[in-house]
Amino acid sequence: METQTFTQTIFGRFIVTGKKATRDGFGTGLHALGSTHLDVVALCADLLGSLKMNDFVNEWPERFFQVGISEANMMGIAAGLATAGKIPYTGTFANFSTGRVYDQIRQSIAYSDKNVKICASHAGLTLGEDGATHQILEDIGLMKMLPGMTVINPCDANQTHAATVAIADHHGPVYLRFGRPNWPVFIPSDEPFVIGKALTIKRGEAVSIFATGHLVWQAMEAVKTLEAQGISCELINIHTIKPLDEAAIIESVSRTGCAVSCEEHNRLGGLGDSIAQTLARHLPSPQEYVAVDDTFGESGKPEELLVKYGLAPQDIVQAVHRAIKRKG
Amino acid sequence: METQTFTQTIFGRFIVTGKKATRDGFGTGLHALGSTHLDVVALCADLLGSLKMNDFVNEWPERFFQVGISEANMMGIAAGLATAGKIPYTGTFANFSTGRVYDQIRQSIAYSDKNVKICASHAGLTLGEDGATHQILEDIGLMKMLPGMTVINPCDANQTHAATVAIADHHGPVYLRFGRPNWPVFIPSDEPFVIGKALTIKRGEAVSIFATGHLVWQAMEAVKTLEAQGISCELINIHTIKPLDEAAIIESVSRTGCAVSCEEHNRLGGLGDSIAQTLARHLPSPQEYVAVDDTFGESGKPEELLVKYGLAPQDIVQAVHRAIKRKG
Amino acid sequence: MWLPFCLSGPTKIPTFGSQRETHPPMSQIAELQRTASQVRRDIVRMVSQAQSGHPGGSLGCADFLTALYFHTMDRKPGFAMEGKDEDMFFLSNGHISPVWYSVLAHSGYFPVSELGTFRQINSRLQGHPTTHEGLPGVRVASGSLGQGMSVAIGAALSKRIDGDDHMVYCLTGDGELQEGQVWEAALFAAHHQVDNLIVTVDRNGQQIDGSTDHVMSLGDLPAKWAAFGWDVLHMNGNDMADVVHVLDQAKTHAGKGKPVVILMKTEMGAGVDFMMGSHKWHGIAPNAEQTESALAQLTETLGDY
Amino acid sequence: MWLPFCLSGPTKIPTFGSQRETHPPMSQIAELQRTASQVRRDIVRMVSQAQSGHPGGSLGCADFLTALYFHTMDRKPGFAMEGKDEDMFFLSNGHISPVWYSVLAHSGYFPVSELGTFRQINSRLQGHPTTHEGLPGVRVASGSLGQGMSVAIGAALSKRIDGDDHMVYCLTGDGELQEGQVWEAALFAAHHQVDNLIVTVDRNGQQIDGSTDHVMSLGDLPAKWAAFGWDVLHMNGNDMADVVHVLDQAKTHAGKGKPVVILMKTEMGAGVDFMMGSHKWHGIAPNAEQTESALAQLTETLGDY
Ligand SMILES: Cc1ncc(C[n+]2csc(CCOP(=O)(O)OP(=O)(O)O)c2C)c(N)n1
Ligand SMILES: Cc1ncc(C[n+]2csc(CCOP(=O)(O)OP(=O)(O)O)c2C)c(N)n1
Ligand SMILES: [Mg+2]
Ligand SMILES: [Mg+2]
Repeated sequence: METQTFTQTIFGRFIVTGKKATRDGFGTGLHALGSTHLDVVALCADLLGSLKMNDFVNEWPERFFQVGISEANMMGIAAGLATAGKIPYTGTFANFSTGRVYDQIRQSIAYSDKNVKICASHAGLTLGEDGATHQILEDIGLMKMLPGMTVINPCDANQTHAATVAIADHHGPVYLRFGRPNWPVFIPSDEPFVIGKALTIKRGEAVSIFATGHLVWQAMEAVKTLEAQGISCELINIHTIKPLDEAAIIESVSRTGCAVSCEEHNRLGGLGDSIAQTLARHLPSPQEYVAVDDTFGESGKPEELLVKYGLAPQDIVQAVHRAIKRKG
Repeated sequence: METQTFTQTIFGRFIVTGKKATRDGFGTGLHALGSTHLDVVALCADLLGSLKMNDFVNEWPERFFQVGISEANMMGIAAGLATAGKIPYTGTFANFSTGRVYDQIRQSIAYSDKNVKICASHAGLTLGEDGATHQILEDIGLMKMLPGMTVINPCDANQTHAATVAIADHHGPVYLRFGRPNWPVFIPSDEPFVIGKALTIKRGEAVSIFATGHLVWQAMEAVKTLEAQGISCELINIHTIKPLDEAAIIESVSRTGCAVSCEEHNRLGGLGDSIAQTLARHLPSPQEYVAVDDTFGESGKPEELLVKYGLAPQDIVQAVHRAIKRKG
Repeated sequence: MWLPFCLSGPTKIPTFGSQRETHPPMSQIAELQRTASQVRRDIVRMVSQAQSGHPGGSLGCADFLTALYFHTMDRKPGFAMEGKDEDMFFLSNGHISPVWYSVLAHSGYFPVSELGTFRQINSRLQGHPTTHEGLPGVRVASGSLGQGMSVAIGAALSKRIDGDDHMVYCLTGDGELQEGQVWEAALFAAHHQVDNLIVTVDRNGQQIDGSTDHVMSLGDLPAKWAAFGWDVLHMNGNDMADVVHVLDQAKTHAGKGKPVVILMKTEMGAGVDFMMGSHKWHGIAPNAEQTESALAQLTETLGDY
Repeated sequence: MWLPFCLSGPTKIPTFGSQRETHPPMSQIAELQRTASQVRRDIVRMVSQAQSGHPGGSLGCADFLTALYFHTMDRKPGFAMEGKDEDMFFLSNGHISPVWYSVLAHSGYFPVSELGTFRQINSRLQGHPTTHEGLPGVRVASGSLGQGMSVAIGAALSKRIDGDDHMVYCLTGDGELQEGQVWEAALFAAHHQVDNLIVTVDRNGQQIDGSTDHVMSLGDLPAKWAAFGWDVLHMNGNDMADVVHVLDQAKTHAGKGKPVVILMKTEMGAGVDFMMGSHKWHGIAPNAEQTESALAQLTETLGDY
């Protein structure tokens, strides 16, 4: 209740309307595409329920291909379907969507410029109890290094739905990353999703907070605390890590003078490093990282893990204090 | 001749003694280990000659395993050998040592803390004519994102030999990256290889040039030009990208005020980004990247490709000018 | 009574020939069954307590892992990562960690009480087995499917180099066989005559999205392994007498130049009536009522943790 | 005369049954042979000029690719990436790009003169085939082995959805079959009855480090494919009459619920005496003298580029 009221006041049109998993947004988005985009086909590697692909599969069984537990093969088949003009959406966990099949994506999809949408659930720590073998924290880095790949990590179910739909009309390979747990929904369902265009959640003066995925919500919670402390925060949702909205980042930091990056990812190779590169090349500024500190995750409940691995609102609050302190 | 004299004068003990491929240094290093480290075993995925592993294989055939064209399996077998106390060195091209087998390395080697040495030849553009499917420019980024992985990219045959030997006594997974073409040799053969300790090639005041792998030589050529222009350059060889010698980087940039990173790698995710992160967190400073500008490579001669993709000495010279110009 | 499991193609009745061993005494079988019953209780209680995990495959493999650790394997006291001069086991289908953890605990690798920490934060009993937290008994992480056989081969090669004539065992799922790396490993083991390796396939015919036949048929599985150069045995994995017998048998097939695979027919969820007969209990936890019902079917024999 | 190639296990003589077609007229065979001779010259000249590339496998597959493009495939004029209403071909063993480039050029996809740019900077004829530079005829990049069959399956599925009854062809190396992804694809194609797909394996018995038997034996290869549910045909890939015949035959095996594989026996380096009989010429370029000697053995039939 309190959160909602506060959010309403401070974050303009970004109002919490409930809780839903980002993967649910993928499921509804894919289902919506079924009737509007007849060339959309779907593939899954024995994880239909986890990926929430059932509605699509049930309605268009002839446009769905079950590949079993063979992710490499799935990526190749998707490339072949795309060659022949289809728009394949592949579905499996983030780990098996990226690290397991990096070379297949690299050669058969990215280098071959195939119109494949690699849709990845259970990214990051918040998949919870399955533990580190499944909690990939490197997938953003893996995919952003591929020339021509678009990398998207939406922040809630509505944004995931919108992104799922939007990428169908973008020609080229896309990596779409989402997660497992229920999570606050606060992006209006009619908010347009523009690939590569950062979404400002809130304007502010003292610091630029750049957050992606589940960490946008964590940042909103942090901003609530910080604003109560009298610190004016700018919060920008970098839903598209590649192509990066460098202009938005530079414009914001040129006003605030410091940056905090927030991501459910290894500190190395993710959004933080993309921002650090942008700033190093154009506007050197103090930057603090809120990210997993180059360790593997572990089993536990999502909220417990976010606390233990330094991705809680309180960690963002502290990072903001450090960043501001470091300003010239 | 001129180069050598100049090098002798300016770069102290770093004197060009000839040309040799870095993979040759790997071959001789592995062979040397054969008699000193009886637990060292070798594996190869149908690329013995390219990896220069023949001397080891001929002398210790019972400590060598040919796995054919099945790199994923090779990584798993190496993990099993390491479990039982062996020190496995795997050999294949850089692409098939990393992207092809990322998930296998991640789970069976890195997360399992196995003492496997992943040795990768034909990294980067300089493999030449085989073209982009083989020219991986993301392998440093791939491997550095794995917690616990040591990532090494030596600059010449002598340093590669020394690194190959040194990693046998380091417990834990290592990624050792080297290349195909003949390349100037300038590291003294008795120079100790210290994992994680940056090697200063030359002291200077106006700019800190951080280079890894083949690009160290390109940077030496650039420094020759720059010094002739009256610009005092510091050149540091970052042979170990992880763990990164952050202290050396910060100390250097704190004196020079700007950085140029040089690597045969995508601009995204490599050494440059590791340096950008270090500076962003500790000492925000102008940094210029000499790296492949987020594109795939292509077929051609190594030197032609280095020019076309912006990795020539002249590119470093220009980057240094830009960096210096951006200083406060 | 058991039947060799063979989805299509000719039914092969395994013939054991002259090396056939006599069955172990019934008392030993009964003892193993008692242990397996406790292991099944542990599985149900762990998954129920964590409200996450994979009971189906775990229950199906309870008899096999019990027999392997309490009857078949030559193990040394304590735990040494390198496994020298003892048999070694690798679990490739890491999601059935509950059954392995219970068997490991009852085998003395760590306190049985630690089973209560399964899948909780700061536990050594991770959702999928790992060496990362130092749990004794585990030699490599698994969970991402298809990797364990390769690792087991590496360990087996190491034993060969060292002149250690102990065996290496490995368990994989059947859905897991859809991963290509398994067939890379199969090719390698045959080519390099890795004959100190016994791989068991949990042939429960189920995976996450349905039956293996429905999701991605394995077709004539015995023919596949035979064509890849392996010595193929069959086992009813939920008949303790047969498990013990075929494991004994398999050892006599070792050392003959061919890797050995046991196609082990099991029932997913074996021992808990409502968990059997489908893929549904691959990876969900029972609620309180279901837990009670399940435990009512499983005798407590060694004391609950 | 040709013999089915079978390294171990029982020799299967393929029987063609009632659908056996009559052989094409000798004049057509001779015409194809003339083309293949020019293709071989092109291969030698391209690799020699670039001083890098893979002549061995290219020469071995010259007859097959010539027959495929000039006899078997139903191709439309021009080049459309999507390949609707025509047969499609995917080269999985991308290192034998020279033979494909030559056949593509002579088939009219791009000027024959462009062969002279092979492996040079700014060329569309990359060391390994790619779509990246827009070379007509190529639909996916290859070079990293083991991926092409999956891509071909995707194209075949697409044709099925679209009701397009054209065929999809794919060529792979035999060493390439050591990659697990190939067997993932094999399992999939059988399960999904992808029967508009004809895969040919270049069974030259060689790879980089030696013979496939030496490096990583493929064992009883026909048995492997059969156990994976494929319809297995055999071909002598260096006998043009047999190539044409078996390709015709293979089409009649399509549409029957099973994917079709042709195990094509070839000689690495076929057509150039000193390049035959070993793995040595897998991936090295001949020097000037060797080039001259090679070209002396290959009649110029369509004019050198
Ligand atoms: C590489 C990989 N892909 C997908 C998964 C997700 N996953 C976990 S268990 C499972 C099904 C495994 O089937 P099977 O091996 O038959 O085990 P069972 O369900 O019988 O226990 C899948 C797809 C995984 N863990 N690893
Ligand atoms: C994934 C992968 N691993 C390794 C290589 C290096 N490589 C190129 S060709 C080749 C041998 C291929 O053998 P085969 O398929 O029999 O082709 P042939 O030598 O007969 O032409 C190897 C190992 C590669 N290109 N891709
Ligand atoms: Mg199963
Ligand atoms: Mg071959």
